[in-house]
Amino acid sequence: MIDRIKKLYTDNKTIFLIAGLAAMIALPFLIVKGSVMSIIVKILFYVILASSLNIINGYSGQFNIGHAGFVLIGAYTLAILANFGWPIWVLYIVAGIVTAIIGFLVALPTLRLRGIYLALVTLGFSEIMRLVALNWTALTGGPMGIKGIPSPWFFGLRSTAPHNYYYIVLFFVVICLFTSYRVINSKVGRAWMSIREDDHAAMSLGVDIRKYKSINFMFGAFWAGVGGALMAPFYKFIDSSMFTLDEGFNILSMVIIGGQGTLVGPVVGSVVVNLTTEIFRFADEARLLVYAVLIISMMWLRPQGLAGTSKSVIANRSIRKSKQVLLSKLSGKKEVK
Amino acid sequence: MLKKILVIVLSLSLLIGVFAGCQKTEEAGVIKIGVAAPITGNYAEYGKGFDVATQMAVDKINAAGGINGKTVELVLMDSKGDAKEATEIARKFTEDPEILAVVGDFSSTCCMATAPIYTEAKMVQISPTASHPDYAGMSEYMFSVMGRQDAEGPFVAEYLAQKYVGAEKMAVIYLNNDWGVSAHTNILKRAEEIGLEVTAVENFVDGEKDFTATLTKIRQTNPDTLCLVMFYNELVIISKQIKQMGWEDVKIIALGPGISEQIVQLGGADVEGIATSTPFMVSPDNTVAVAFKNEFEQKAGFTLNVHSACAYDATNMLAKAIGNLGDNVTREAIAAELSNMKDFVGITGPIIFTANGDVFRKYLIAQIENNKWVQKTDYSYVD
Amino acid sequence: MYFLEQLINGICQGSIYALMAIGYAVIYGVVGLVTFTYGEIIMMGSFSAFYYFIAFGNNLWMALIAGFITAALVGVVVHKVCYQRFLDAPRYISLICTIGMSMFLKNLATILFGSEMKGMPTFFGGKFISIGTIRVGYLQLIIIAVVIILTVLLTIYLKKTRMGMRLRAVSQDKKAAALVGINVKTTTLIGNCIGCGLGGVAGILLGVYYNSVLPTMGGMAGLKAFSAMVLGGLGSIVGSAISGVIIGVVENLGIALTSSGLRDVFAFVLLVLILFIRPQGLFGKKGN
Amino acid sequence: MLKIENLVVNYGYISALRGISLEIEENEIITLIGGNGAGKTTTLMSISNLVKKTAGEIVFNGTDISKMDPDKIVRLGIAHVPEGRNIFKKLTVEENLIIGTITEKNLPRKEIHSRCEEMFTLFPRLKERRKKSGGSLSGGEQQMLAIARGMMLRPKLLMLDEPSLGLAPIIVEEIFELMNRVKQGGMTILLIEQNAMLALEVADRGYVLQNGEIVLSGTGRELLNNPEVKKAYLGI
Amino acid sequence: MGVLLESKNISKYYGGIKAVQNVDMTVGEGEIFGIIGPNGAGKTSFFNVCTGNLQPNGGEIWFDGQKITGLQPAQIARRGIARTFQNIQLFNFMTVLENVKIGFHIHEKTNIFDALIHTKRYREDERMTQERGLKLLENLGLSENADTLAGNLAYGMQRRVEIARALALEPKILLLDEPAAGMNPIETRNLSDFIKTLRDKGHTIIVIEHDMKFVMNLCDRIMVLNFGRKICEGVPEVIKSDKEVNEAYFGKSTTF
Repeated sequence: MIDRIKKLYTDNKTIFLIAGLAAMIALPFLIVKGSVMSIIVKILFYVILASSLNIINGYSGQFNIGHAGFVLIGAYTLAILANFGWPIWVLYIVAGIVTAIIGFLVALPTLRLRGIYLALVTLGFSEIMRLVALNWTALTGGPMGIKGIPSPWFFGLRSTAPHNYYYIVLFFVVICLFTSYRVINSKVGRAWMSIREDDHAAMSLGVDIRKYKSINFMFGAFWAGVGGALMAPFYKFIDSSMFTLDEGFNILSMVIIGGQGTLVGPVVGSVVVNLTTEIFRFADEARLLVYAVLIISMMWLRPQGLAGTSKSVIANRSIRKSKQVLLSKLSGKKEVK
Repeated sequence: MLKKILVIVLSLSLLIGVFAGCQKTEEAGVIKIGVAAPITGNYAEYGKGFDVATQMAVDKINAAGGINGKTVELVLMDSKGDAKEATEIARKFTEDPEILAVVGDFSSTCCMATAPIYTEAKMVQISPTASHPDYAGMSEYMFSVMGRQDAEGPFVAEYLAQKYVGAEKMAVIYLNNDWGVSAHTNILKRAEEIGLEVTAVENFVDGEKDFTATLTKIRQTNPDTLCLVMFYNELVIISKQIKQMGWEDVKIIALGPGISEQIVQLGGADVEGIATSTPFMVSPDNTVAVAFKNEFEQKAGFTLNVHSACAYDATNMLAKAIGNLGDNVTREAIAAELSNMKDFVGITGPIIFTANGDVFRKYLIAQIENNKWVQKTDYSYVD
Repeated sequence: MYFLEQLINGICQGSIYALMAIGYAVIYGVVGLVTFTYGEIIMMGSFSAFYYFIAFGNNLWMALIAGFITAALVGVVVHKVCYQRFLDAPRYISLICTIGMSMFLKNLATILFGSEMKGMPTFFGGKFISIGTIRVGYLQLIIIAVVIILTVLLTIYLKKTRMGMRLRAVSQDKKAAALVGINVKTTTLIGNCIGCGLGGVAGILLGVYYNSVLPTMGGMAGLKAFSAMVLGGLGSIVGSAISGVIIGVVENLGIALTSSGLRDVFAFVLLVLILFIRPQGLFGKKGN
Repeated sequence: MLKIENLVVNYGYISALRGISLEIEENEIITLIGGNGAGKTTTLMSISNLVKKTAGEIVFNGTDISKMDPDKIVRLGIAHVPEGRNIFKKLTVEENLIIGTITEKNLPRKEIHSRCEEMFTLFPRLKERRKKSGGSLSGGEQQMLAIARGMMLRPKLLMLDEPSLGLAPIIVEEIFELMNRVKQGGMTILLIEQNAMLALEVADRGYVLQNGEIVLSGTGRELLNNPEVKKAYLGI
Repeated sequence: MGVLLESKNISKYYGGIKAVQNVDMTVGEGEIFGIIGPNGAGKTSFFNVCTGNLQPNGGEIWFDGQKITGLQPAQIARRGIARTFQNIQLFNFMTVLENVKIGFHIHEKTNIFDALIHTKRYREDERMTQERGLKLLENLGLSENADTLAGNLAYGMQRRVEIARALALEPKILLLDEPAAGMNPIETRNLSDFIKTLRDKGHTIIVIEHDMKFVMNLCDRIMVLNFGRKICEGVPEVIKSDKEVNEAYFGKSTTF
């Protein structure tokens, strides 16, 4: 069924996109309740965060499990500078740039690493960031957090009401997806994907792996930073407990449940995950149990994610196997990897 | 086939969830109060306490005929200790016109993130435990029952440490969260004023278990008193590790855990002699408090702590304010009524809000003697 | 003297990390997948001992065995849910499964056992040995001894027994193992159970040493075990044990030099630095 | 003894075997020859059930083994010596040999030891390095070790995948002589070889594979003298 | 005929295995140079050393008058050495056209900002890769498969895509690792012809192969490796009659 929906979508892409955007713009007029709107705004935050993680994990095949660290940097950058009186609109971008620079610094050591080692470094980075935010009281307020983060003004409206802030986030969501789309359909995006598919082949074609991995990390970090920066004025208060490893795992689950390596995947993932946790609120204590079961059953039923290419994993597996056979056939001579 | 069934079951359960979420009970003559608490997540223990304590308060009120003939109903929502979820809950509460006020949340993080939303809706949020110094002052609708640390901190430094145990050189270990930071800052401030030497100040992140390095380090500075600003669990672990180190000549005082029974239960002989400040004491002659304590422990399955007692008081206070207003109950009016209430005495003692919305509390000193908390001073000790 | 004292503190704490890391190393070595459920296995082991003490009295040694068995049984469930199906699939799938499983176990424990901290009985009456002003508790010595004994036993088991040989074979080359007639499925299951059982034992010692059992106790413990295992060179048992001790020592010396709130910062900075300098871990061989 | 019928194997969209059938009699040496990618290795992997079969049946001594677990197949007495260097690199040479007998549960230590000694007489080079780790051996030694490991089981059917790979001619000759001796001991051998001349010389019968199909079959002599084989396969 | 690629005394070891030992080789401009040898002779290892995928334990590689040992594979590729892989390393989840477009990577000047705002440079690059990519596919008879996922193609087709991808680099020298493996005789003959046309267009080509017939018909000069050592080098006729080669390749007892 999902595949049929996908086909319908690809066949009428433009219509769907325009209709979808129109619906998104009209949404606040249809929904009266601020609480529902607030959940929608949260979903949009996660669309940005999951998409940015997808850029790193899904398109260049690196494995970042400490995404919360980047989100933290974005949120704190905005919160700190906003208290110095910088305009919020500018800060959204500044926060993104600062995070991208940190992303570059993280990418530096990780360029040499793969797989599990890379994952561990990002995990360590995320925890270091959280602990620094907790301990560097002079800058971050330490455990007191930063409160009273000002909200941007927007056509004369105080924008942190969910109905208004929605448009700001939606704007960035559209920009995020649009820029991701453009980059992915260019030399840069192709280079990322070539690294994901087979880095040795990519190297032999002159793709500078280090350069493109760094760009990839920076691009992903940029949007994670923007996402974090968007959250700060909406919640008006941030402290380090909002950016734990679990938060990073949460974003990761969204990407994978939605489908890695597709633009729609993270969008679907964040919608599904956030709605599920919301819907199962009545389950009280067992709420997270339900969420856990959802994650595991997704991996059993549709490991490629809801929006992932059908059979891709299975195909991937058999292609990998055939490669293994060939590799083992040649393993006497060939030890490139 | 299995796959299909699973898909169907999953989507059905999703659907049921949607409808269950939409269901609403419309009953006349009901007063609704929201409760936001971390039922899951790392603070689930305290959220559970909130749940039981608030429900006990409401059951009692309803058994006594409700508020002006109307029964009270609680709407409990799980914030997971997550500011994002807390704001969503706040929006849900403020949008439901039947909900008059909210008891919650546990952590200052959640309370402070939700404060603007409640303020906008002119709705009272009365937090049993939030002790961030800025929280209650955020608006006239924010109240905290726990009491601000700028009262307890100085009390601990001046009366508990200097006067009661006779400390001359003190070291401080505090839990690195908003509460711990403000509590220990106030201790340090007063200690400097009264000339109590502080030899070392160390902190730790929530969940820490191994304090040997910290203690070894502090011991180097030769304090005669160790002031522990933390909750019961770390307090017990630290006292055990102190004994294990063979560090006998140090007096331990505590701020934060109050007279938690858990300390005695878990600590055994190792916590003997620990002195603490507490706003209240369940003394055997206070029958109301004793009955409450027994009932709570029976319902919750764990011993009463200060946080749950505060949640109980917060609920009762709210109910009293609503009762006082009679038929003119509005959200806005509740805030004014609470600020003006001067005669409330709860389990945790008399509660009178300051202009800020905090409580100025008076403190007692209790000490563990023969595996029991014993009240050592009364409220007049300060004078 | 002070330095020495802190060093001993570090070794004591590090020995618990070491024990946790050994279990993780066995799991990673044999199954070949990263797990984030390990912390919850540790927690389960700890709880099993807590209830064992209530039901059958305070016998630490029997509790260790009971904890091993319980944790191994939980390991079977984890294996069936998170690994078995995904041995050939891309790694991230089982990783996400273990994240889900961790969430599941943690919340299940909260519902079943309650979220408040529980205490453990005291063993060896708090006796200690004094070396100058330094005191080393019997319990600490026992923990260090248990770590050493288990490391040795495990090494012997892997080196000398047929099952051990199977485990080593599977951890090196699953295909070749199948070719010599080893049932890879069963062997990975057994390996996972042994690793989880060791995790359970570590959990009990952790609970007894710090006198506390909590549903959330697994989180940081699992991370430290994971870190020590990677530092030790992915699946190397002795390497993991040594790395565990190193992490403990670095943390404690770090606290001695700066502030105690920065403990985990030291652990993770050490990790990132070492991986930067030696991408294959402290004791890993290049090209693995 | 072993019968393969209409075996089809696809790797994703690539078909590796397009329906091959062959038969092996007791105490024969059978060889499969063919170029790279012709499907020789895949055939062996299918017998050991290490690849997923799309269709086809494999019967060994009357038992259908096409869906059996790989370890059970080994237990039936089919030893597979993979090509390349599929030995356990971190185990010592001796351990590598011992692990070859792992399916025989109650084999006495003495018996294992004597079989090891037997292998060391066959491959004296391994004896010198018995305590060394498998990874430290040279390519040829690793190949010998893999063969020895397969023979430790005393299998009914020994499948050798390119045993001459990377070996010096003298050792290759030794191995082929060895095969004859083993055959006289009652073992059946299925041999995959690129060195077609050599393989066909020792083989009783042979099959020529091309692009996943059997294009020719016959006795070793016949194939050796078949001009088609020479032309198509040997490229002369 | 100038020397294009030269290896001096190259050695490569893996642990105890000496994969390549002291190999010298010179390849002139415009040649088709063959490297043959039995399985495990060290051909691919030698190849990987030439392209920077492996670092040698000893010796130097010179290309176009410059030393290239120690350079990264990407840098070597940029200097004009393109290669294919023995086991076909295509980007399986990308379409054939995308595969070839990545081949044009070093000729594209787009950076991330060009991609974001679709500058002239981006549009030109996209047009260039699209046009030239399609043309290249047409040349290799792959036009129909432009939008197929590379992983879904048949074996022979995948080989061709890989060669197309390597050609997109417009390399000075093309290294083909067993290009004919898995091809049927007709495909092989076509491939052989195709490689010759490439040579006629001025490409220098090195081919690894153990299909003797293929190599003998195709190559101008041949080097034979066995046990990592060079045992013979020369024109096909020399190779054919060399005794050591025959022994290495067909076993001691056989002759042609």
